[in-house]
Amino acid sequence: MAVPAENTPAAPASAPPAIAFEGVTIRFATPSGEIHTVMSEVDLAVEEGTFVALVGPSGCGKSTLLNAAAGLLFPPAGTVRVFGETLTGINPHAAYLFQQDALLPWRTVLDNVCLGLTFRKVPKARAAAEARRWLKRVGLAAFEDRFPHQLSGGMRKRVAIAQAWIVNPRLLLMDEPFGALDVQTRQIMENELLELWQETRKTVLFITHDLEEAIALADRVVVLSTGPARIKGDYAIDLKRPRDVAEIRLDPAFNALYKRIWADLRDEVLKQEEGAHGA
Amino acid sequence: MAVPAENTPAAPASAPPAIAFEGVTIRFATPSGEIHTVMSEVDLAVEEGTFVALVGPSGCGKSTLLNAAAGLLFPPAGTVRVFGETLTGINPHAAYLFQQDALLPWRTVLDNVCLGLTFRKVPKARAAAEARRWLKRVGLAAFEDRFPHQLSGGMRKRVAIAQAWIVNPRLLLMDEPFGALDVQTRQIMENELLELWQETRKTVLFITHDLEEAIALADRVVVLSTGPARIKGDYAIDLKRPRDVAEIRLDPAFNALYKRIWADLRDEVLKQEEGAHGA
Amino acid sequence: ADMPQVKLAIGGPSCLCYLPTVLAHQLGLYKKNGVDVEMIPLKGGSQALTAVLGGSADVVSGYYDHTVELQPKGKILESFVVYDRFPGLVLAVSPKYTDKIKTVGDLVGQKVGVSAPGSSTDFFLKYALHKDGKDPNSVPVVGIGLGATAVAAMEQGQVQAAVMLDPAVTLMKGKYKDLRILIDTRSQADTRKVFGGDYPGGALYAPADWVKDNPAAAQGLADGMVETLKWIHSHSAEEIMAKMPAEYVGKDTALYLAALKNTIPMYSKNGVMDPKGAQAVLDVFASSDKEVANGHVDLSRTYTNLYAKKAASKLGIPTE
Amino acid sequence: MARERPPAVVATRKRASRWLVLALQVGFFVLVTGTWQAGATTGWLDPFFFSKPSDIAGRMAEWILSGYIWPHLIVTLTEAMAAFAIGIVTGVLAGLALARVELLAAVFDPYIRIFNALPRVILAPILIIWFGLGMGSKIALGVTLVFFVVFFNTFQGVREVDPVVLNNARMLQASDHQLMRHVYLPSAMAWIFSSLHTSIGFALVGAVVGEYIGASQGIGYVVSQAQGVFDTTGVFAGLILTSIVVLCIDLAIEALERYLLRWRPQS
Amino acid sequence: MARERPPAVVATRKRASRWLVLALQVGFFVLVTGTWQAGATTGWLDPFFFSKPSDIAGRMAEWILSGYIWPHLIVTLTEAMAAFAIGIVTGVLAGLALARVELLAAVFDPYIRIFNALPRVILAPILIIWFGLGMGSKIALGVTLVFFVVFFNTFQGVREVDPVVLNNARMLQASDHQLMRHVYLPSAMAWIFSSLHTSIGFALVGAVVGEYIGASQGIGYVVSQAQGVFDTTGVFAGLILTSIVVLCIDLAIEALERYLLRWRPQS
Ligand SMILES: Nc1ncnc2c1ncn2[C@@H]1O[C@H](COP(=O)(O)OP(=O)(O)OP(=O)(O)O)[C@@H](O)[C@H]1O
Ligand SMILES: Nc1ncnc2c1ncn2[C@@H]1O[C@H](COP(=O)(O)OP(=O)(O)OP(=O)(O)O)[C@@H](O)[C@H]1O
Ligand SMILES: [Mg+2]
Ligand SMILES: [Mg+2]
Repeated sequence: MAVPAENTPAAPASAPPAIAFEGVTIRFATPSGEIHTVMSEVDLAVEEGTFVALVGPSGCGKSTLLNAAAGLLFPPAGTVRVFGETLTGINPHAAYLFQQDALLPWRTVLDNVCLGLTFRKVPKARAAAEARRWLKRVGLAAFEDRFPHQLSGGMRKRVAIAQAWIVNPRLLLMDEPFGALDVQTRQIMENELLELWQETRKTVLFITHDLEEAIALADRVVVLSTGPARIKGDYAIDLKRPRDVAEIRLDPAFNALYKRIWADLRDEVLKQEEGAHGA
Repeated sequence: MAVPAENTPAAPASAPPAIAFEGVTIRFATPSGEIHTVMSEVDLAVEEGTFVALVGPSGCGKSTLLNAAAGLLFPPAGTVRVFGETLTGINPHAAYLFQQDALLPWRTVLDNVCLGLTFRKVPKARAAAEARRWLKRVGLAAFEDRFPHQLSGGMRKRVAIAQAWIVNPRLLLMDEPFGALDVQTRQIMENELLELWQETRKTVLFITHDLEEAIALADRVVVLSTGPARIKGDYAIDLKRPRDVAEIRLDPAFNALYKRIWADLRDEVLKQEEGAHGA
Repeated sequence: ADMPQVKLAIGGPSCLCYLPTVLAHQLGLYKKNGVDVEMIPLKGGSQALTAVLGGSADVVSGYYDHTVELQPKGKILESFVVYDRFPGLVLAVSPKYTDKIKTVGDLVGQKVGVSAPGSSTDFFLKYALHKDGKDPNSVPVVGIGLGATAVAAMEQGQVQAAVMLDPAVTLMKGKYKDLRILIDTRSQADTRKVFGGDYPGGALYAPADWVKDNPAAAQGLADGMVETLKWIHSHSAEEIMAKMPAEYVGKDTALYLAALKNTIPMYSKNGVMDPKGAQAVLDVFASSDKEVANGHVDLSRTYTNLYAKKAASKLGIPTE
Repeated sequence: MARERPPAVVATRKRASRWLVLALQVGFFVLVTGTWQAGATTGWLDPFFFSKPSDIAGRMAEWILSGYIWPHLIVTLTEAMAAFAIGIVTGVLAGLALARVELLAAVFDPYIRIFNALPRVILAPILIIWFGLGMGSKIALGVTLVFFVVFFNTFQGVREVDPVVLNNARMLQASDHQLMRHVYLPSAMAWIFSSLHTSIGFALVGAVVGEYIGASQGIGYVVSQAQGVFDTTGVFAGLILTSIVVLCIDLAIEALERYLLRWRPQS
Repeated sequence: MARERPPAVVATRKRASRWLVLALQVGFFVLVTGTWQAGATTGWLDPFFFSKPSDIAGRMAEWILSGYIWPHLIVTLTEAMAAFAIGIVTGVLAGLALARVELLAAVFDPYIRIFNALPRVILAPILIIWFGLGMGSKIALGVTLVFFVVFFNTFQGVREVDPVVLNNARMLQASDHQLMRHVYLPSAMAWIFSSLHTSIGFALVGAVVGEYIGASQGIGYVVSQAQGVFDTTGVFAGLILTSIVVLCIDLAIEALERYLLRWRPQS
């Protein structure tokens, strides 16, 4: 890769976790003036080099947690530590793939993918070459001169993936990256992600609605409970590596894990549904 | 339901199709000035009261097809007919659930759900009562006074679903409605949709990336081929009705259908990937 | 009760040259003579004139020369009482150029300030040059206004000389004792030297039709004005100042008083137009305005002494 | 550091304390007026042209206490507010209409630009002919200034509407009128408010300049009188007084803006 | 109906044909000038105040052919363009700075509003005292008008940036300066251009009014001279000529706008 890699090989166990939430509480003011506590005293530590998937019912606070990890939200109580240091601004080690469209509408696909390199002052030609390589990987080589509004939803998402991955960060935050992709493209992207992670031992924090995806990719699946969010379950996924996402699903261990986590998750969702319907 | 239902019971076979594409061609100008033909001479007829799922690789033109059905795009060649009449403006029989966020950011959740009724001059109190009923159905009763930016991605999607369904249209156009929802919420919404459709025999045109979902819900799955889009396959789903989306997947016929369609779709996706990578 | 109502538009009411108009109102002399006057202050003489021609006001209190200027344009305006017998225009040299410019002739090729191009000050300058045997177009003019801008332009030497009016002249004179004044038409001597007779400045005038249709109002205005002129010439400057509204006097009363003292001789004694003065106005325009030169201006239609003479005779003032 | 934080704050922007802001505002004020006062006292600034802050303050106090200024201020404000209201309504309506009806926009576009470039202050005499010497002409002058600022922003604001949101409303069968009310207008609201901050100033400029050219009352008249007698203190006192009043109106506009735009994420 | 349609058009808005637009524009022009001419000829409009279109056209032709107007026009345009350029640069910079640095905004906010409400035309004499009778004072007057229009729009435009896009750039490690250049500025571009359409007019108003109050050349001088001798034809000829020139500049601005904003979906 042309970009200098920031990452180091898997840290010794004594090293501080890549990211650690300590008693993180997050509240929002609702329009009626009440305080809505989205998450209350959440503790979670992610060791460097691990791949953690976050699952939980819609609206439970997954994106909020990722925002706190990115340094975009400043929790009113509790601390977020990144590689041992308390986060006070933007997390400098992380790349963030947002749930919403976040491409710069005034830049072409190529320029959007280059963006992180441009900000790091990589020479233009080298950045463009690197970006083209990435566009090929996400299957959009033919679209480099388009503006975001000229792409389909799935294509925009793939551009965003290339934009986040090209900077080769130590910590990858991904919020439902593959939800808008068709099954096949999704498998290709999942395998790309695994390869990337395996090569460079990044730390990955990954939100998905697809429990199968979570198990297929992650070392650890964390189940969030609903309002206020707490860690409901934390499952180690001890499936063999390297994996192929299509094959791993056929593994019997996979199914056992799925059932265990699913039971847990289902409770949570049902609880939330009841709460909402009851309100 | 408080809203007068526009729908009629399943039309006789001689009735015109609910929606018919006849030789529809759609092109866009690319930034380099070339003409990009997204879809070329597509013919597709959807009989009234049927539930049709559209699947196809990312960027193949599914949303574009739905836009044409909605009357938001005016194809330079070919015609779109709705209940026999050529479409020249906005489709007056359709409700459209957009792929992107499309809520009015300046209206609260409740007001957003009311919107279609407000436009139809339904009295305020009745509209609000109806909207509250729908909010309960999508599990957001507690959030009626929030503004869209105060919701999570999945919650916004559910508001949009309520917004589209409340107007009780003859024709439902839905672009990946459940992609952003967690598995459990998604199943609830899928069952709601089936119930709604069964009750009132709406015509549904439904885009999804999830082939299982397509088969579980639809009467007919249409596979679109990639660039320029054509109809690659058209499968009748003759599974029993009424269905429960969780149970139907256990049906052996389901699996057979899945394999057939998947083989077809996979070819398409692989072809596109090659094309893109080769370009 | 059915006193005629008159809307009187004044251009630049703080100019001392218009003082009698305001004073008459302050002394209640219009009302006493049977007209109910509403005073409408405007920024300049031409705006006042425009207001009257547009029908927003009835009578202008402004410089007589506009009546001559507008006749070729088809606007027949008639002056019926004149309260300034000299124009009060002063051609002064910038303090920075006192040594360089000693006569009108020295102005050739220098920049000279006027209140606005095309205004009375501009015509005055051109006429003075013409009289001096110089080409009026050999002196580029700069619009510098009448107020603080004019003072600043002179002090900063942005113009070499300027045509000014009071109170600016008195103010300059107070700041610069050796201010060189080339022509001072606040005095009879200079006015006669330049124009060969009296030269009418401020007057009350109105469209000829209005005068014809409202003889009572015109007479009342003339009566009030002539009575005011008599009052002015029989009172001290301090007494006059005491009668003026505070906002016209401003905070610097010493300056006002000094300027007023310089100006009092300029006010007419009887309100009557000197025909030689009217001719002089025509000559001034003819020297630089083609339209007036070729326009066969009928001076007799630009003024009438009927009302002023009647007013003067009522008060026993001689009209020569 | 973690003692008293508001419910949820974005990390990098810390809200400056009210007291610090106030202190800096006062400091800036003291700096400017102090320099001015010192300059005028030492003769570096000629008080004849620039007056002195102390004199200006004294004059303002005198005017206010004696009651002299109130009727003038009321006249000017009446004119300015009338011009502001008329300018907003016409500007918003024209902006909405032209942004929606392409033909109208194409046809009138060059004419609107031409009018916008006309120095309206010079046309004041013509406005006086049309609207008389009373409030009418001042209001008209103000309207010609306010209109264009509001118009251009409304026009652009309408065009900036998110096409997906717009299409959503259209699919929900909004009539043209409903689109206008529920989509275009709220979407353009931020644009319109931005133009209001500029144009409240212009409304006042119109009124004051109109009075300055010809009137028997109003702040413009007061200023014009003061200028005529070389009373710089009076000129500044009149202008500053008006500005302070406008500041109050502008703050009210902002409160309204904050209420109407409460739906947006706070940044 | 389906004969010759452009690549992909949104259904409800049909693009009006160029010829129709041109025909309507000319029609409107003929209607207005025709009425004017007829009114002035029949005496319904007093030609003393309103002149006649034919006379105005004649005067403009005369000025252009004799070359009389060129030096004046060039002076005025130089002043206007200088004021425009300075006003844009300062307005955009101030807008960016204040929108980004909350403390700065909080502190200067009231002062900016106060200045915006100052009737600058009345301050023209003071500007003339400061900057002299030459181009400086006209440019300064123009800048005081342009600045606020650009400033308020830039300020608001920066605040309107999509928070998700902004956060994305921040996560990609954009420095403050890079955020400005790659995110805030392009995002505010539509806002800035909208303000340019308004403010090009004001730049010219500043120059012309400044010349009108005190100058020895420029269109304002010409107009002032014409007004001094009650030559309405000259006044209109001067104003209209200037407006036409501004129209040309504005069209150039629009071309630039279309290029810089080519990334947006055509509506
Ligand atoms: N600005 C805000 N103001 C008020 N409440 C907010 C705000 N942002 C988020 N919330 C609330 O926080 C909760 C969690 O939101 P979050 O986006 O983290 O959910 P999520 O787990 O990512 O859901 P999804 O899977 O639907 O994306 C939601 O209930 C939402 O309403
Ligand atoms: N305005 C536009 N200009 C140019 N090309 C466009 C435009 N809109 C869409 N396209 C192209 O049309 C094609 C189909 O887009 P469409 O949004 O219909 O895809 P899709 O099937 O919905 O994909 P996805 O599943 O990713 O949403 C894409 O290749 C896209 O680049
Ligand atoms: Mg989320
Ligand atoms: Mg799509």
